[in-house]
Amino acid sequence: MPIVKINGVEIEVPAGTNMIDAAAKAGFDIPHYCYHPHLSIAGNCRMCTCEIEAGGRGLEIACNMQARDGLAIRTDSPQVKAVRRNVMEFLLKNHPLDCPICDQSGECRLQDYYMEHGQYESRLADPKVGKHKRMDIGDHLVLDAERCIACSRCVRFGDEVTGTGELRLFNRTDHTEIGIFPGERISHAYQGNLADICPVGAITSKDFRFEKRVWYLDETDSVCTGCATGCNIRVCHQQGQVFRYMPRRNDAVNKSWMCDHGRLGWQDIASLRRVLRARIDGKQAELSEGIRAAAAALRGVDASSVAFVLGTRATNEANWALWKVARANLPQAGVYWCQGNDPGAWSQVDDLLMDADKNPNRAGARALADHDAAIGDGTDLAHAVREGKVRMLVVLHDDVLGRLEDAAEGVAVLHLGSQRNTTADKARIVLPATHPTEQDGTFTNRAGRVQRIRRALPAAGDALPDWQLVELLGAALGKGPGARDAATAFKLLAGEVKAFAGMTYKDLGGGGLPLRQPEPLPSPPPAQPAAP
Amino acid sequence: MDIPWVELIVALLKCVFSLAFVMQVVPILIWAERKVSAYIQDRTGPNRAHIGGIRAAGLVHTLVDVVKLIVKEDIIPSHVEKRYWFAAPVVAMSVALTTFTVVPWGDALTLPASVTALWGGEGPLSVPLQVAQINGGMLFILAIGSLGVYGVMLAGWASNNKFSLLGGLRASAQMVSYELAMGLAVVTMFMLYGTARLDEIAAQQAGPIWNWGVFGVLDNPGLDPLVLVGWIVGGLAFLLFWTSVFAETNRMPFDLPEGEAELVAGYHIEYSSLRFALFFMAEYAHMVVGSAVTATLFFGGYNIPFLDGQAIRENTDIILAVLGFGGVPASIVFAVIAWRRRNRPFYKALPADDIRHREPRFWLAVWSLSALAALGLGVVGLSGLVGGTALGPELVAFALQTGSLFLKVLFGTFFMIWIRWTIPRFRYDQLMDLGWRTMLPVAIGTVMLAGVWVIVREAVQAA
Amino acid sequence: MTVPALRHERTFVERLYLPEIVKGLYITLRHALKNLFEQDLPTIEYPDVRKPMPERYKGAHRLTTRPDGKVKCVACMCCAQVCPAKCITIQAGEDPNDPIEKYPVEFQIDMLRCIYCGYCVEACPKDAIRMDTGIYEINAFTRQDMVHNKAYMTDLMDGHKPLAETFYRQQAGSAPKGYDTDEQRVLPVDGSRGL
Amino acid sequence: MAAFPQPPAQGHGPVDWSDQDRAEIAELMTHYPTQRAALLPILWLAQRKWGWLSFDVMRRVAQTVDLPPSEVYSVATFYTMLKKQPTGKYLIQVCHTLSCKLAGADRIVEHIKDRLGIEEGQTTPDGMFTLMRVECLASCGSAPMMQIDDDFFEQLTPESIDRILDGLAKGEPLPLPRPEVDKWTFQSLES
Repeated sequence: MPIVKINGVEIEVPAGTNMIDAAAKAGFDIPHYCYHPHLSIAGNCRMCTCEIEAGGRGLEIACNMQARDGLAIRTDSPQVKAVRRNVMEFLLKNHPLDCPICDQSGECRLQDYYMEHGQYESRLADPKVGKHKRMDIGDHLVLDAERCIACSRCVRFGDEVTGTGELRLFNRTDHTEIGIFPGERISHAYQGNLADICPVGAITSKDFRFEKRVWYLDETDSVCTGCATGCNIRVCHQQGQVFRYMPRRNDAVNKSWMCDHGRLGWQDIASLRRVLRARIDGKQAELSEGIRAAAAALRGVDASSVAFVLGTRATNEANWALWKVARANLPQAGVYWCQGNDPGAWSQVDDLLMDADKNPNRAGARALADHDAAIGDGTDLAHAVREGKVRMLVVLHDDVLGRLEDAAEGVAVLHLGSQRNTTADKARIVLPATHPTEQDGTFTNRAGRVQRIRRALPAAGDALPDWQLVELLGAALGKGPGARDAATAFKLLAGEVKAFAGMTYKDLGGGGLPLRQPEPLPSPPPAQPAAP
Repeated sequence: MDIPWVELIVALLKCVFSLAFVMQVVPILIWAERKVSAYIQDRTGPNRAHIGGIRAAGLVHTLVDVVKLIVKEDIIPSHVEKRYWFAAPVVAMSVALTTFTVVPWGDALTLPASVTALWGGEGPLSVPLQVAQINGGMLFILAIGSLGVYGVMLAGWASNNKFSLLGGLRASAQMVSYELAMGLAVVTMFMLYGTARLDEIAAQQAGPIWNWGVFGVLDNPGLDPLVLVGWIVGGLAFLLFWTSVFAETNRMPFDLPEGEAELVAGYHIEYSSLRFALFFMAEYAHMVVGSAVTATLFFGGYNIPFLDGQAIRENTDIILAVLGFGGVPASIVFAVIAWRRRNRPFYKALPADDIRHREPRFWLAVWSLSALAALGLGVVGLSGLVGGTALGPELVAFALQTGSLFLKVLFGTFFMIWIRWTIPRFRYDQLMDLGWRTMLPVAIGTVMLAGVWVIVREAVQAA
Repeated sequence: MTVPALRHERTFVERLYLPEIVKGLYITLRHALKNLFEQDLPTIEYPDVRKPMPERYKGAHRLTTRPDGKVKCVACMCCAQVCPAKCITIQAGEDPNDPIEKYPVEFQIDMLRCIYCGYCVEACPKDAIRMDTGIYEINAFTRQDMVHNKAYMTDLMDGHKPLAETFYRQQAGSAPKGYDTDEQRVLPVDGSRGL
Repeated sequence: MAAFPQPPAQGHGPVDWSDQDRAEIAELMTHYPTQRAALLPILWLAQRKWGWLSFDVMRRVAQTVDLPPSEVYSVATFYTMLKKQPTGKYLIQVCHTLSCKLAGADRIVEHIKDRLGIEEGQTTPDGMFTLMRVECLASCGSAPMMQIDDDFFEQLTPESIDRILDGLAKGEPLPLPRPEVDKWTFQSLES
């Protein structure tokens, strides 16, 4: 691997590494607008200009420079700074000063770099060139062409990621203007990314428009639960309220993108379909009463007629805990995992990110089933129910009844979940669980990658994290799995189940780890062509 | 005086008069306290409340205060010792009022036969202007005055509150301590006057100003060194007595029983509404009585200097004329001042329809009427109509002498107020130190000096 | 470091105490008599007479408006951000008919929390909030009423002149310096919430 | 929220190539390695066929070369010779860059404006002439000059302009471009 020298610091990087990335690895931040790690190099903003000390000469843009042996650059020389100042002056020449109403302010590269490298005195004598403002260009996007600095990131995104190519730069020179062909609209399912990659406030999101200044937002790393892909996200929230999801870079999963469906997933958190209180026979009850009633109900029936159903929407910790509870307290009871798909309103599928399987943890539940051969799958459960062997179902975050329909008539159901569905509505006892943004845990995505979710919000209502609810149920039955917190639960799980062997939350870090015995799931249904 | 019911009615009238004398001064004092303190501190003092636009320099506030104190909620805390707690303000107030009974406010009023004949009396009737003519009048004051400590103690103890208890303790210790010096100062004056009857003491001070007790009650002025000794004796006795009066009335700088800084409000912290008002008034009543006694002992009582009762009765008409014609220009000056005040920036700042614009006109009218009244008085004096009658000179003498005492009382109370806003509060140990280690020895010395001086004076006079 | 307290050694006359009392009495009496006869007190008889406020006095906040009557504020939250008392709450909204697309749907200042530091005025990029009303009588019977809202703070502005100025001119004939006083306006002075 | 400006009402409506055009396009495509590269000549072809490039035309071109219409629009707006608005029968483009400016381009423009009674960028009411002031047309040696449609008219004087425009107004064909002065000797060719 070549060794490059950045500001005198030597660092070894893979051949062909972009120098902006190499510098970042060495701890130097090279300002840039048009460069994006997951888009092609355009090299038109000139902001990343660096001085070459060895292995070349003069000033060159870092984004188009590849690491090679003997290359030495300097990112902080007076010349470089002068270039940056001049570049900023040109970029800002026609940029409107509407930061007070611009949603980007606070996370705007223009603002950041201006404060760092800007020339603070305006030399502008002529009026600024006016362009189109506030254009409705898509279902989720607003375009303000005046704010554009023509970095062409969005153009490249349209060309290279979605392949739709709606956005272009029109006209010439200082009249260059970003836009779409008149009469067209952006309609693909990845619009939010355009707002994300826009380094300035030219493209902003309608859903987040004017909702909050970004500097008020706290950010918690998590994983999207919209489908089995498990895109890495940042939950942006303030005072217990989520304002947006943002994709988080994970080259192994979602690069820097996420779909609009997942992006708007936060709207479910406060929706009316949440389960907030325990219910016993349709009556609201205290959570502790609910747990006692659940334990009493489980003890009151023949253990062999009880079926525990691991959830594909529950965390690995909770599934493991439920399995442990079943095995420890009711050894004769059956344990199943359901492959049922609960697509919900959004059934769109493509070969980019959106998976046909809308459950975030199917692979995790399956990993448990692989560990314990006694865990039956959905077909086994359906058989058992139809044969009348099952008198009581314990369901974790799953809509079993919605799939079994009439077959489960007369089966008492104990439902642990966060959202109301057919099962929750028909269940005898419902215990409230938290939304994924309200708890710690792990999900395993379709490729078998174990990724962490983190608690961003306080639990709504009486809800408890999945694993804790199961833990309390186990304690009420006599023996719980014995986890103090999600981290302990995961540690115990990792110590027991081979697929997770040796993993800890610390190891998972931000990017997650693949299961130890990677067994890719059968590929999803044939992908539909990308939206035109 | 041989008709019992006449005697009864006269006694009753005198009681009412003495009560009224004290009680009517109290609101004035409350007002004066506020106004004087304000002026001393470069403030304006009360000036907001008004009746029909007339604010009367804040006097209306006192009235409003009375109404407020009467209609306020009377809070009786659950933890108080109710019997004594109820009794305390009554004790405080009644003690203050009782002591005034022995203070004379004029020499005897002689009702002529023509008047007594109305109810079938025989001959002229001499009415001493004093509720109770007690032989040991001054001793009565000392006796009753020391009962005042019960009011404070009862309030402090019965309130069941550490602050009030401390206040009551302080009050009792302080009163007991200062009573010693006060008693000795009074003893000095007894030796000078040779009597404890206050009416006699007052009568002895008639005539020229140097007959006043503060000058050692001396009839023959001159450059006799003995006179100077008399001044020293009288002056020292006055200082001791006056300081003790401050302590007895719990006034600054001896108001440690209240001590806002450390005791919140001291012994009356738990009282509200009318009960608090009783304590409040008792303090001012004490001031009035203290001033009246001081005036009687040291400043000629009801006597007008150089104008004893006999002289007033003989020159009634002249006095009336001088008063009347002297009052006319004074009233006119006040009227002019009142009228000029309408140009003050304050009135300019008021909206045109503010009723307070009436004020200058009101005072102009008042002072104009006062000038007319004074003119009338002067004319009456000139006409000689009053002096010629039997009752006229008696009433004029009564009015002038009572007014004289009233003025002396007012000055005394003003002085107390003045002191209050000048001198800071003592520390408690300083208070005790002053009482026991300074005032008591000085008082004993004064008594001894007075004894020597009385003997020497008699010897000199005999020679 | 210890500094010994300077103690004044009392002279004999001072230790007699009485002469010092007389001195004190003289001083207080001098004040009392001077004030009684001259009536030239520094006290301002407040509700009737008002002191003209300095031009830069930080009074109640007002929201300035554009010529078309809309508030200048664009809900950028700079004031809310800089406010050390965190008393400003703004809810932003979009005005589809205005080229300045963002505006405050509601703008509230909790005057009970406000410490009148004026940072909001300094921070405002649009000159939308000012504290130049000179109004210092900020009071109400309920906590809710102490929260000034957008409508209230906009009404404090009349034309381009703070109401306070006319108020003071009418009250005391003394408008704060710097305001032009040509125009006569009649305002109700009934102690209502208006001022 | 203001919508993106819709296509102007003025346009061509649905348009399509004739068979001859298709053949020409097919032939053009063979000149280039990618369809995208053939965009410029096809746009040129379209402008010749329909007079100017309306959004309808551009959409048709986009379909032809299989590109997003936005890219066609992007290219069309880059080149000033591609007309995005309808013009009169004759498009008069007067150069006003340095040489022409020094040689009196302003006077030329003023003269044309007076004569035709239009401002720059406008079309005469009879639809005959559109006047534009443009940047350098690369004929500095024969300044001042103008271009009518694709032809240069150089070393202009008000008289020569009058002559040219009179002829055009009468319906005569566009005269051959003919310099008034010999390019090398600077002598009048009239004489």
